[in-house]
Amino acid sequence: MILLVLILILFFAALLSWIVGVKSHAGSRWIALCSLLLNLGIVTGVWVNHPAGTGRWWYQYRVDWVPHFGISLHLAMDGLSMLMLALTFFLGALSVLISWKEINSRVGFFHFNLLFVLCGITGVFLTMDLFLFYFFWEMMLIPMYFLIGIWGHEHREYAANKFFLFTQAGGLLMLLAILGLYFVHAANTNVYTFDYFDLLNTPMDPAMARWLMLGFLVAFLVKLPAVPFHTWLPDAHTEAPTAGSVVLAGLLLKTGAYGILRFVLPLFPAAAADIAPVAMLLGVIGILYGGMLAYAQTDFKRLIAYTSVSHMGFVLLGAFAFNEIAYQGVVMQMITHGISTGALFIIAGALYERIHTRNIRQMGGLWLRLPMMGSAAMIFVMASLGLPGLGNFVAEFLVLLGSWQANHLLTVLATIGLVVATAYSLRIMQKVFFGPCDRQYNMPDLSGRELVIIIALVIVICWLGFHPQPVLNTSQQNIDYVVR
Amino acid sequence: MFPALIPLIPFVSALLLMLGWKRLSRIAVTVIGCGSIGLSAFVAVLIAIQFAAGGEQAIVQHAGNWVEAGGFKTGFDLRMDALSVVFVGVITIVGFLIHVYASGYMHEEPDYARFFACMNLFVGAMLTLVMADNLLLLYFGWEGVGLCSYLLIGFWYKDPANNYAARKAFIVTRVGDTAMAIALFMLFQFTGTLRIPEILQSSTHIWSKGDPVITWIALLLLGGAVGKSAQLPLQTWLPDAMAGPTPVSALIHAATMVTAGVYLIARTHTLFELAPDAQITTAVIGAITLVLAGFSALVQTDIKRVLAYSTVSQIGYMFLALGCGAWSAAVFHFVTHAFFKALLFMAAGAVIVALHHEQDLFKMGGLKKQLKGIYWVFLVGCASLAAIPFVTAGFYSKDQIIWLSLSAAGGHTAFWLAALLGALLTGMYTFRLFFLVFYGDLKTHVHHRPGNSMMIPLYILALLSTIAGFIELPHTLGHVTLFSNWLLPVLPAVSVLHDSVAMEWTSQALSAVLALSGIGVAYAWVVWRPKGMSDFLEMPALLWLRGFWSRGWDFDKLYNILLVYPFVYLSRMNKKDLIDKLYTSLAALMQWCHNVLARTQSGLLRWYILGVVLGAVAILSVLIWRIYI
Amino acid sequence: MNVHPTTAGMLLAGVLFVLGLISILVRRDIIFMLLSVEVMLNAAGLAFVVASSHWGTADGQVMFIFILAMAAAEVSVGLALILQLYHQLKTLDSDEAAKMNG
Amino acid sequence: MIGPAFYIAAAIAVLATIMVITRYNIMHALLYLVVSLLAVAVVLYLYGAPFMAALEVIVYAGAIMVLLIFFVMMLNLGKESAEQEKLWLKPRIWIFPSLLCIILLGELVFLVLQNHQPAAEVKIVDPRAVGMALFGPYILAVELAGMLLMAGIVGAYHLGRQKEKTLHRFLENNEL
Repeated sequence: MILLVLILILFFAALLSWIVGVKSHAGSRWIALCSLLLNLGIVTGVWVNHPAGTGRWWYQYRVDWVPHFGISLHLAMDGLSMLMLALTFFLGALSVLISWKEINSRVGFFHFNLLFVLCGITGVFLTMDLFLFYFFWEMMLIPMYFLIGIWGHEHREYAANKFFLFTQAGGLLMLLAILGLYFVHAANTNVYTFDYFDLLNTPMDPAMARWLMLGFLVAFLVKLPAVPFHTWLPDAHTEAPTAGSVVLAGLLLKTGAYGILRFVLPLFPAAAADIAPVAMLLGVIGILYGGMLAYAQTDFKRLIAYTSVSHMGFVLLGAFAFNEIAYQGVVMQMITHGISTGALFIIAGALYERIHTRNIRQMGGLWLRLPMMGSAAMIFVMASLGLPGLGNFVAEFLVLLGSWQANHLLTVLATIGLVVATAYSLRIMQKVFFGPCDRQYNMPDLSGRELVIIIALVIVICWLGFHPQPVLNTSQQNIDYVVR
Repeated sequence: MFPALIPLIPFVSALLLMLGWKRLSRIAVTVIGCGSIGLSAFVAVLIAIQFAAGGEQAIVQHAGNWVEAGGFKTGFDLRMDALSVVFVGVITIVGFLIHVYASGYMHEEPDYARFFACMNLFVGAMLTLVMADNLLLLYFGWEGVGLCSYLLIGFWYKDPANNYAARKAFIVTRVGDTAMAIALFMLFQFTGTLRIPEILQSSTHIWSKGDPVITWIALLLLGGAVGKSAQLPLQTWLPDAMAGPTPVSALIHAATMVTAGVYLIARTHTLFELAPDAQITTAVIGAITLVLAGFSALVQTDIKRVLAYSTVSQIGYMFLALGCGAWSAAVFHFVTHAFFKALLFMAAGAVIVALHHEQDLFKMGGLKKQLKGIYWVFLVGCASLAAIPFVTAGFYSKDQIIWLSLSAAGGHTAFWLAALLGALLTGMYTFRLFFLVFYGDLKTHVHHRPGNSMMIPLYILALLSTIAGFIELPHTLGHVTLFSNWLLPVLPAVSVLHDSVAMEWTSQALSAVLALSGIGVAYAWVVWRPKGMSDFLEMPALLWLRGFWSRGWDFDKLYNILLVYPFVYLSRMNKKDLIDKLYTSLAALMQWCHNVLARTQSGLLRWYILGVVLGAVAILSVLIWRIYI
Repeated sequence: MNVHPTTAGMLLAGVLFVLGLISILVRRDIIFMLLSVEVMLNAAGLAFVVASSHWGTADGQVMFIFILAMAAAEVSVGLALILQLYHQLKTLDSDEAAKMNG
Repeated sequence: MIGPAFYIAAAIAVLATIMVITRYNIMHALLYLVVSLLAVAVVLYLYGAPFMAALEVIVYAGAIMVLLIFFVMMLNLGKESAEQEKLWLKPRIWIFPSLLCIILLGELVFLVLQNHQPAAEVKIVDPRAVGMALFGPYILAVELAGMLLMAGIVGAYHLGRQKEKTLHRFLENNEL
């Protein structure tokens, strides 16, 4: 029941903030913030006192929806979902905070969309019914389209359309695969059901399994995104408002990774194992190619966007390495990437508010004026290049350590990706905060609100870097299951 | 006493300085910055005494778990054994002196707190590195050192050149780190752990001598070491790293960072012993680097770059010793080198400050009278670097290496000759520098004399540079083996093949003579006959060679052409993302199709009917074709 | 000549239909086009009646009646449209009414 | 039963239709069309559908054609439009569509000639049977036809009136 409450809180808060937003902007903001904080509180509470000894699934909630077709409202939470939800509500609350001053038009509708995206993401992370999964999967799409298309930068419509077309195309393939699985299962067992647990271990012919698996995989690869399906990402990330970028990079991409861990690997273990070298290769190409593209960019947000391509390559690499260390790394990478890239987008947004450009060629020497922002940027840049002591290092190291057991050559190439990461990450510092300062800027350093956001992020990333064990333990059970 | 305190104190102080960068006064910053390292040194000494008295193999402290996932387990485990004690001692003590010096050197710097925060972080990271009980924690320190070098080399961030140097240092060392990371993966794959003692213990059971796997591992570890220690082929970052403030250079060169590679190899010496090929590679790299860097040092015009190349060269000696299996000799040279190199850098810094940030050697000169105190400490440092016999620490440590490069089990005549050539070159470039600075005509006016905070550390280091040598004396001269005995529990004694006193004497005499003749050449070159020498040096062939050496044998150019330019070019070319073109051209194709089809919607009724008729004709034709023909 | 009556009737219907089709394709005057449509409808009706007599059932003739009804409705609405068009565009040229081109 | 009556009627129908489609003057064309329709009525009669023949004469040749003729007279299209037609009907314009239609005709003829049954009498279907069918199985279609006619009346009334000169919104004169 608590799981349904999580979704409903966001749903009603979304409607409420829209209605209230007509009269009062601040009211709309406070409603959004409070609902997210409430959810974050609930999830943290669940984390701390989840019922012990219930096995892998902490909570389950199941009500028939359309029993005739085997569709049910089936929600369940395990460690992986819990971690993803905590990340969702944390970043969600931060993205409300970060839009406090940035968004001034149609505030109510903005928060409606934001909460609706988060509601969809929450659903994706919780649902255990494939029909419902597809429902939520599409549900996060449209408000995101509005977020980019209405509150974005100059080329927002192009970016929004591109984002929509790519993810929708992937989603349709997934729908086909879901229906295929549904009928294959029915043909073999005479039970028509969309339920995840029933569909596990569906006996099927290997060729069929491969096609269905590819349907799911392509949808998740588009979302992840992996080369060559990544090209929607830089446009969408660049053009979206800061909160949109944070949600996109921090959460939407994670739904792809989550999908691979939750659906592709358990539903089609044999087919996934067959395709593993290709998938790992795509991951490695993503790491290197994304890094190279990031190095060349002059648009701050676009640069960060491409680093996401590079980082998500590690997720793909680890997910198909088929061992526990790599999976732990993948889960860590999902969380730490959300934090570090989200933070970089927040910094980019804060800079944009001050100097009204995203072109890093026009920046330089900003440390002089913005030492606090510079220090924060330094921390997250170091996180993105994988400095030990920050969360991303643990993640990347575990992924590489695990994938080494699976494939030596690809791991070596991925490790070289760390050098590329160094090159592009330092370029950020170099071009933005260091170097000569041509113009006389007169601008304030981080405001109190921004400071709160940044400090929260810094604390989390350091905590993950020095004491990742709670996270690793939480995802442990789920991973045991996937590995088996 | 907890060993964890030693790195923790600098870290905490760095954090304090970062948080309080606006509020803390200058004095508070100095106290926290220097005091923390002093406190750390004090704790280190206490623990060393406790360790020496306890007689255990090592003091290990488990300061918490770090990562535990699927059979992989590491914690924050700190280890104090004989080797760590030596390194920790040098790092904290020399680091403390450098900090004290820096408080004087940097006292006009507006970003004073940031400077000390980074310096403390640097020391803390280095201490973590040398005290780590597992390789992951070592890697933590290893990367932390890289980060701090980046922050400090680029400390004066407004100058793009500094940033370039900082970036270069970070990226080049990261290349080595990558190799080391892969070595870590391999070690974990085969031993199932990253704890150093366990790895060293199990390695002899797992691998036989010369096994290709262990050779790969050792070579990859060497790759990491080469990156951090600025050896061939990753030496290019160090000379550029002179862009940072001088105390930073001193810290990088003497106490931290560049010696990390030496430490790593010494720490994992068991693995290298199992992989003779890798060990020979180490020695060859050391030998080549020490000669190449020696030549480069000979022709530099920047005072700090001469010292930078000399560091590369001296670390080459250490690598040579490691490669020959003379583990303790390498560590011994590290210790003496730390003292005299810190001394030289800080003295050079004092000179630079005195001449109002003038670094060009040819604009110096005649400072002997002007800067009396510095003259003397500089002389001590130079003498030690050039290994003037009997009275300097450098002589004893370097001489040991030269002798062992011939006589040790891994030694070879070629190594010995290279080491001797290096000795000659060292004498030449060291004293060329010395004479250029202190003799001849006064060219730049002295406007600022270093204060006590800068001079006292110099005196202490001068003293150390002299007496530190007496803890380890060769057979021929007293035979004191305090140092190698101390290290014996960790590092095995060197196995000497040609144990002949006469040959050892010959070697020592030869090296001493070469060092002295190097000084003689330098004297002739700079002081005695500057005119004649410069005529000789202006010959076109030599001019080119000098340029070539002074550019560090054009390694920068080579790497730029081979790696940097292609990467940058490719990424610039591909800025718009080729794959995106695929999708946009698909969209363009659709657009084109739309345009073509839209033209058929002409609005002319008759055209539509014509279309219907055409369709009917076509369908009927197909029907007739299929059914009747 | 021994031609099957159905064949002959169908041939006549086909010829009339194609003549109407030619007319509708070549004419620009919209009243002529309407006229041609009538010719074609008539031909189609003829074909139905022929078929009806071939099978000896009433269905074809029923269809003829429907065609007739439809033709009547079409002509009335079509003429009204033409009238409207003539008032708007002052011409009966069907190509002038090409506003809906893409 | 194919006899001279059929051939004569068919020839008149075809010739009259050819005259219809080649006239420049709309009124002449309409009159020829009436002739054509009457000829077709004869053919219908010959094919055993006297009721249909009657309907053809009354409704088609009578009502519909008369409607058209009155309409043309109302528009008062004189010589100019005939001249205009002459201008428009150039061989360049009609040659290709005509060829295409003749191909279509060829195909139709080919298909029709596939019927190789020996000649037989036409079967007569009396109006009674038609009536039974119409109000038996086709009653729904009859209702629909009624509605269609109703819609035609309403539509014609609505479209045909022109009290004020307002453009229909689809025909507004601004460029799309």
